[in-house]
Amino acid sequence: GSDKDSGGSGTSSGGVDNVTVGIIPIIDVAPIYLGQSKGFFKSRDIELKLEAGQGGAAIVPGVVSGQFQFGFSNLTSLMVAQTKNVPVKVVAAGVSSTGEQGKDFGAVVVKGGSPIKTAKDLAGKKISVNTLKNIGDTATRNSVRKAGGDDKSIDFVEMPFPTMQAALEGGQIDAAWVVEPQLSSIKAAGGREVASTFVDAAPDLTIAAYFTAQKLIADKPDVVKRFTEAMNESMTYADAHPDEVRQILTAYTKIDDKTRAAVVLPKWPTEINKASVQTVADLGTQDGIFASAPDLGKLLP
Amino acid sequence: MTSARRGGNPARPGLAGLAGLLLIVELLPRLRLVNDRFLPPTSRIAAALADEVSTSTFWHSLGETLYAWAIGLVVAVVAGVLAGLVIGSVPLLRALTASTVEFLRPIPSVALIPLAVLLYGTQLGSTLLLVCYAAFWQVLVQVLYGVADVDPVAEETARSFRFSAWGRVRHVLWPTALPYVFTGFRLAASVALVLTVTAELVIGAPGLGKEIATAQNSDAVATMYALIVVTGALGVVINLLTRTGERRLLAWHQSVRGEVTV
Amino acid sequence: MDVLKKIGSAVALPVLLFAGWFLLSDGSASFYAPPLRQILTAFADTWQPERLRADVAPSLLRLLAGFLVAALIGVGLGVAVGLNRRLRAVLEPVLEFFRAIPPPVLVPVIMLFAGIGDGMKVIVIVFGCVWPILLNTVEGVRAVDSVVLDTARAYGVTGPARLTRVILPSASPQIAAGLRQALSIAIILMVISEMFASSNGLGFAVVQFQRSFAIPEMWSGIILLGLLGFALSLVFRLAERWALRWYEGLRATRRRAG
Amino acid sequence: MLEVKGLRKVYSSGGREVEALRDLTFTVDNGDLVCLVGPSGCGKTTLLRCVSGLLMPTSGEVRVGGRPITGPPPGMAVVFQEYGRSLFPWMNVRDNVELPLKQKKVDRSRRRQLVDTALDAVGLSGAASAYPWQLSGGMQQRVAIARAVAYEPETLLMDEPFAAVDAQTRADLEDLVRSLWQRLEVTVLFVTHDIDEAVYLGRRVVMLSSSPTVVQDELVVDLPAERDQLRTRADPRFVELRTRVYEQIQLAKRAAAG
Amino acid sequence: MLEVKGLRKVYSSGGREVEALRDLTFTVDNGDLVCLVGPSGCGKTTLLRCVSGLLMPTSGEVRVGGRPITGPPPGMAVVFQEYGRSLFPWMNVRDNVELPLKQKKVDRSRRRQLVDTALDAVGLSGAASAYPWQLSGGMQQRVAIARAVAYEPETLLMDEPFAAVDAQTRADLEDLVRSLWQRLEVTVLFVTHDIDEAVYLGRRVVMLSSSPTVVQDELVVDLPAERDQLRTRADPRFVELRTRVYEQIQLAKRAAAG
Ligand SMILES: Nc1ncnc2c1ncn2[C@@H]1O[C@H](COP(=O)(O)OP(=O)(O)OP(=O)(O)O)[C@@H](O)[C@H]1O
Ligand SMILES: Nc1ncnc2c1ncn2[C@@H]1O[C@H](COP(=O)(O)OP(=O)(O)OP(=O)(O)O)[C@@H](O)[C@H]1O
Ligand SMILES: [Mg+2]
Ligand SMILES: [Mg+2]
Repeated sequence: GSDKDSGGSGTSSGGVDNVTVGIIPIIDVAPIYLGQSKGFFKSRDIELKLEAGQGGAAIVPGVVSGQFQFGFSNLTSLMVAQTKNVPVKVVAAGVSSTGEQGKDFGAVVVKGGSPIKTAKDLAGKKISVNTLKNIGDTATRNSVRKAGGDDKSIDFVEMPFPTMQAALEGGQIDAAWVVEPQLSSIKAAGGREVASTFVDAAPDLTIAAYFTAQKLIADKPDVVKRFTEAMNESMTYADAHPDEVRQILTAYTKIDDKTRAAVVLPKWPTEINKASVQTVADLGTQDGIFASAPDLGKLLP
Repeated sequence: MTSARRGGNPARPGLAGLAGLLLIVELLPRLRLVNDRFLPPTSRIAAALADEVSTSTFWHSLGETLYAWAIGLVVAVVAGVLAGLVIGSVPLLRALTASTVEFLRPIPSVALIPLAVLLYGTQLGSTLLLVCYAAFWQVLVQVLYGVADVDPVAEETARSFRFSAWGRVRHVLWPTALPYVFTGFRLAASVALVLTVTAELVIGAPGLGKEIATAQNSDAVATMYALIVVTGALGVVINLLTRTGERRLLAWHQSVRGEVTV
Repeated sequence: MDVLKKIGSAVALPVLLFAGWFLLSDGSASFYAPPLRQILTAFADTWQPERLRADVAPSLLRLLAGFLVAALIGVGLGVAVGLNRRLRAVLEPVLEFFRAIPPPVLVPVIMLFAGIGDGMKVIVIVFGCVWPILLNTVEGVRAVDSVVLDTARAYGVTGPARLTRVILPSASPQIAAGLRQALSIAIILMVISEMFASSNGLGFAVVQFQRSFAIPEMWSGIILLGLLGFALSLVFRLAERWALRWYEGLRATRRRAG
Repeated sequence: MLEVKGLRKVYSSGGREVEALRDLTFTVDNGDLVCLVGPSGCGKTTLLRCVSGLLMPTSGEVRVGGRPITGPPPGMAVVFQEYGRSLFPWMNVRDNVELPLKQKKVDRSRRRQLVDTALDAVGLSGAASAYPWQLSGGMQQRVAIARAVAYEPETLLMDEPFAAVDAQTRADLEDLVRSLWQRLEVTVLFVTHDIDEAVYLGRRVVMLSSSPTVVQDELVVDLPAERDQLRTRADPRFVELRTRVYEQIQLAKRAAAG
Repeated sequence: MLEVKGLRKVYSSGGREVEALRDLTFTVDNGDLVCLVGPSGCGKTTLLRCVSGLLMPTSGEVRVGGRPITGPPPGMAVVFQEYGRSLFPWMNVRDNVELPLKQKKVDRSRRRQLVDTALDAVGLSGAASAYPWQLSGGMQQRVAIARAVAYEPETLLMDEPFAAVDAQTRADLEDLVRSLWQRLEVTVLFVTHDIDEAVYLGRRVVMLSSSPTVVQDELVVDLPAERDQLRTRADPRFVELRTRVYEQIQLAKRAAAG
């Protein structure tokens, strides 16, 4: 049937709420798929529908306009939205870094033979990020600064994660800020990690979150509450069952078996580490990503 | 010069061309001219393709893509042809709309994505909006040029015999514009396909594009190429059908008859 | 007088549409569809000369480069394919194959061969906008009047002269149709190409506005794209008028009636 | 009645101004058959196009039945000088002839009969299913004539309609036009460059001067209504009249040269 | 020498087979002037196109200087029956006439002189800068003639070249062709449907039967080489010859009908 109507702000039908969630089909959202298959949502009378988009571009407008009830997005983008008074609010944590140097799911990598050894050497180099003026460049700047390098001289270029490996090997960029599964695959091809940027930024950095429109919180606080609970249960379960996470990836990605077994999985704590978010907010404000300092009180639950 | 129907099956040289392409793609990575992780050889793409076609997801996605494509194309072509004939045959309308058309046309459909999502979410509607928007202009512009190409003597003949407005459109304007309409159709058909896949890719509406996006995100290079090949193959098939229609309907036209006689 | 009338009819509809938009959107509370008043303010604030130089100039250069290369390839290949039946039979499926591939998915492949600089963007533009030129050239060349061709052959107008004096002029109205279509596609692809591996450009700016939720600015960018397209098509129209004055005259003489 | 009053036509296109007609005045009564002769380029086609309402004169006017015409009047058929281009290449011969009848809402069986008779009269029954571009020049011209004849017009305008046919066919067609004229009481305006033809065919001959064009002379052909290719042309009065026309045209030419 | 041997041409297009020429054999000596007459649709244009190497015969062959032709031989000029379509609408009159000379690598000053002379000879000096579509039918035809004349060909093929011009101009052009022929010793093959013209102009007249076409008769015009529009046409021998041609054509027609 037409989900456009039935999905309309969670209309009940027989006591069950239809909920559409806009997500990006990457490893980070494994818990919601897992939770869906485990029935964590159904048991809370939520009929979950997942819509996969290629990036944030479609998700935030979708949530604001009510096409999606919830969305998954990187917190930095949400903070940008907050500074522009986009009426969104976080309802659950999304994904966090592992907090282990060298064993995180995102990092800056270089080619095997590269003269770049440490984060300090990245100064003045060309580094790729998936989105300019976002978590990638601000976290990388932070790592370089911490290592004593000049972050102002870095030349960031934007390209999709999947093309970074080729660009790196072709010498078009000096270093790449990547996440899994590309991170594993670059390392497997001889690439070397020079900075665990999330770990450098803050311990247990919360990177992404699930969010909704403020209107939905006002209209259907109950649905939101149930969704948050289900989400939290899913993430707890995912954190505890990495093998099932690796298995569920086959359902919505095309990552091959070898990589699937090798990738570093992120952490899925249910708590948002507000301090870490504040750190990113400060870094971002310093680097000019936010026009004004984000008001986390308005954004976070 | 001599008879055109020499080589038996007319599709054969075309197949040779495609075979050449496949061979090049097989050889480039094999000869280490490009890294096979970025461009896998034909055989590996073929294997990935075989894997894909054995899944129901693939067929489902293909169906979704074709469905969105067909609807979007039909809407765009019908609207484009009608608008083109009307605007093209009424000089006043033409003068009034010219600037607006030129203003709206280069607005990239990708820039309309937020609008589309706002209106339709990630459903078919979003894809259709983008597809129709992009394909419509292709047809419209071709029809406008086609209508302008009417032979003045033919036009006068119709006027002198007092053809009704409809008669003039039906019997003079339309046949003259038809070759242009065909070009417009062929352009629109592939633009619609491109936009369908792109919309699915970017917005995440179900279909081949979404599969490509997933493959890309997953570093499944061979699968990605396999899916790209499917889109390309769709283009070839669509063109083949259009060409057949063209040969039927334009048998009288210089471009077609020139190849049969002489 | 005539000029005034022309200008009048050119601006009438746009003015009407903009007025309608202005009135309807005034007081709009939707975050993504702000009032036009706000968009226009954003337009004035955003597109200062400095910004124009930084973002619009590089975009324009890529656009022109891409368009010109596409025109050369499209017309060159189109003439060859249009004139040679066998070549057409061999190449057509391959060309149709590539035509159906969305440029965004090809960008990674193009990056492999062309890097991430302006070259890549120009190639993306070329790849997308060569098709209308190619197709129209092929059809235009195929449709050259047989008597014209016979005349050329009989008088020994062969080789390059046949091309430049007979085939191309005769097909030029249709080639112009293709070029015009390609122009707007080129603008679209300029935006798409700047979505990848870019750090400046009009497309980049629009995408950046969108990502940073600067919605009025984003709309102002879209309007600027429209204006740019309009200005370019105006230039194109003038060039076309001049180059095809014979054709315009041929058509116009008989239109004076009634 | 068809009145041409002070007709003037100046073409201006591409910076070139040509005064095709300076000042023409003459009338054609209902049911009259007037032949127009004049040197090449003197404006015969222009005049015909003004009379048919296809071209707006620069000044002066054309009246039919007392009312000035603004567009092609009903019940008029035109055979164009560019016969080849006036046939629709996308229709076969039969459809070309039949289409105006369809537009006139003639019913099917009558249509079929009219088309068959007309094609037969011009000797093309065998080519009904051929396309115009499969025909010889003369055959194409005869299709255009058949189309006008089948239409059963009240006013028939013909612009050098027999230019492309052989002598024998031409004679047959001349007789066809005369019999049509007598049978249906059509008003005929017939442009020709063949003086003999003008005198043989017409009830009146209007001679145009060369450019700038005025009516040089008019002449009533006082030959018996029943004409015959061999006898009429041998008639001394015929020879006398044709000599007179010839002289007038010579005079016109010399005036232009001098 | 130009030899036509057992020439046969069958058109087959769109399911329609027409045997335009059945079996033609005749020769034209170098420097000869041969007129071809025959009923409309009998295949004169087809024959001319085969002779010019523009059309491949179904069987039989055409030899020039002993060698079978496979394409248009050098030094040949053709005036097409579809004069209007054979002019390039994107070039003005002067350029249309000049282009073949450029192809022949005639140097600039000589070119200018040839073009001026030719345009003058056809009475179009004043229209050199006009485009073909700004000209009357007869003027267009004269441009096509001027183009052939300026080319100074060794072989001149003309397909009803005077169909659209008035009697006086026609007479002038006939004399132009004859003087050209005498001055340059061109080989001329001249298609006409005007019997008088064929006899006045030709040194030989070849008569074709109607479809299926063979050579019906041949005739040597034994009139003095110096011809004059008034005196020659009044010559009893002229009248005798034209009657003979007329009879043959009547015969051909009747054979076809019977
Ligand atoms: N479309 C046009 N633009 C400019 N000039 C034109 C146009 N049509 C005709 N003329 C000019 O007008 C004059 C008269 O042309 P018209 O065609 O009426 O002559 P005509 O008497 O029919 O000649 P012909 O017997 O050769 O057909 C010519 O000098 C011609 O060059
Ligand atoms: N392209 C073609 N396709 C099919 N049939 C054709 C084609 N061209 C000519 N014919 C046929 O061939 C025959 C001879 O045509 P052609 O043009 O040679 O005659 P013609 O002698 O030049 O006549 P005219 O004096 O009327 O110009 C005609 O019956 C015509 O229908
Ligand atoms: Mg005329
Ligand atoms: Mg002919």
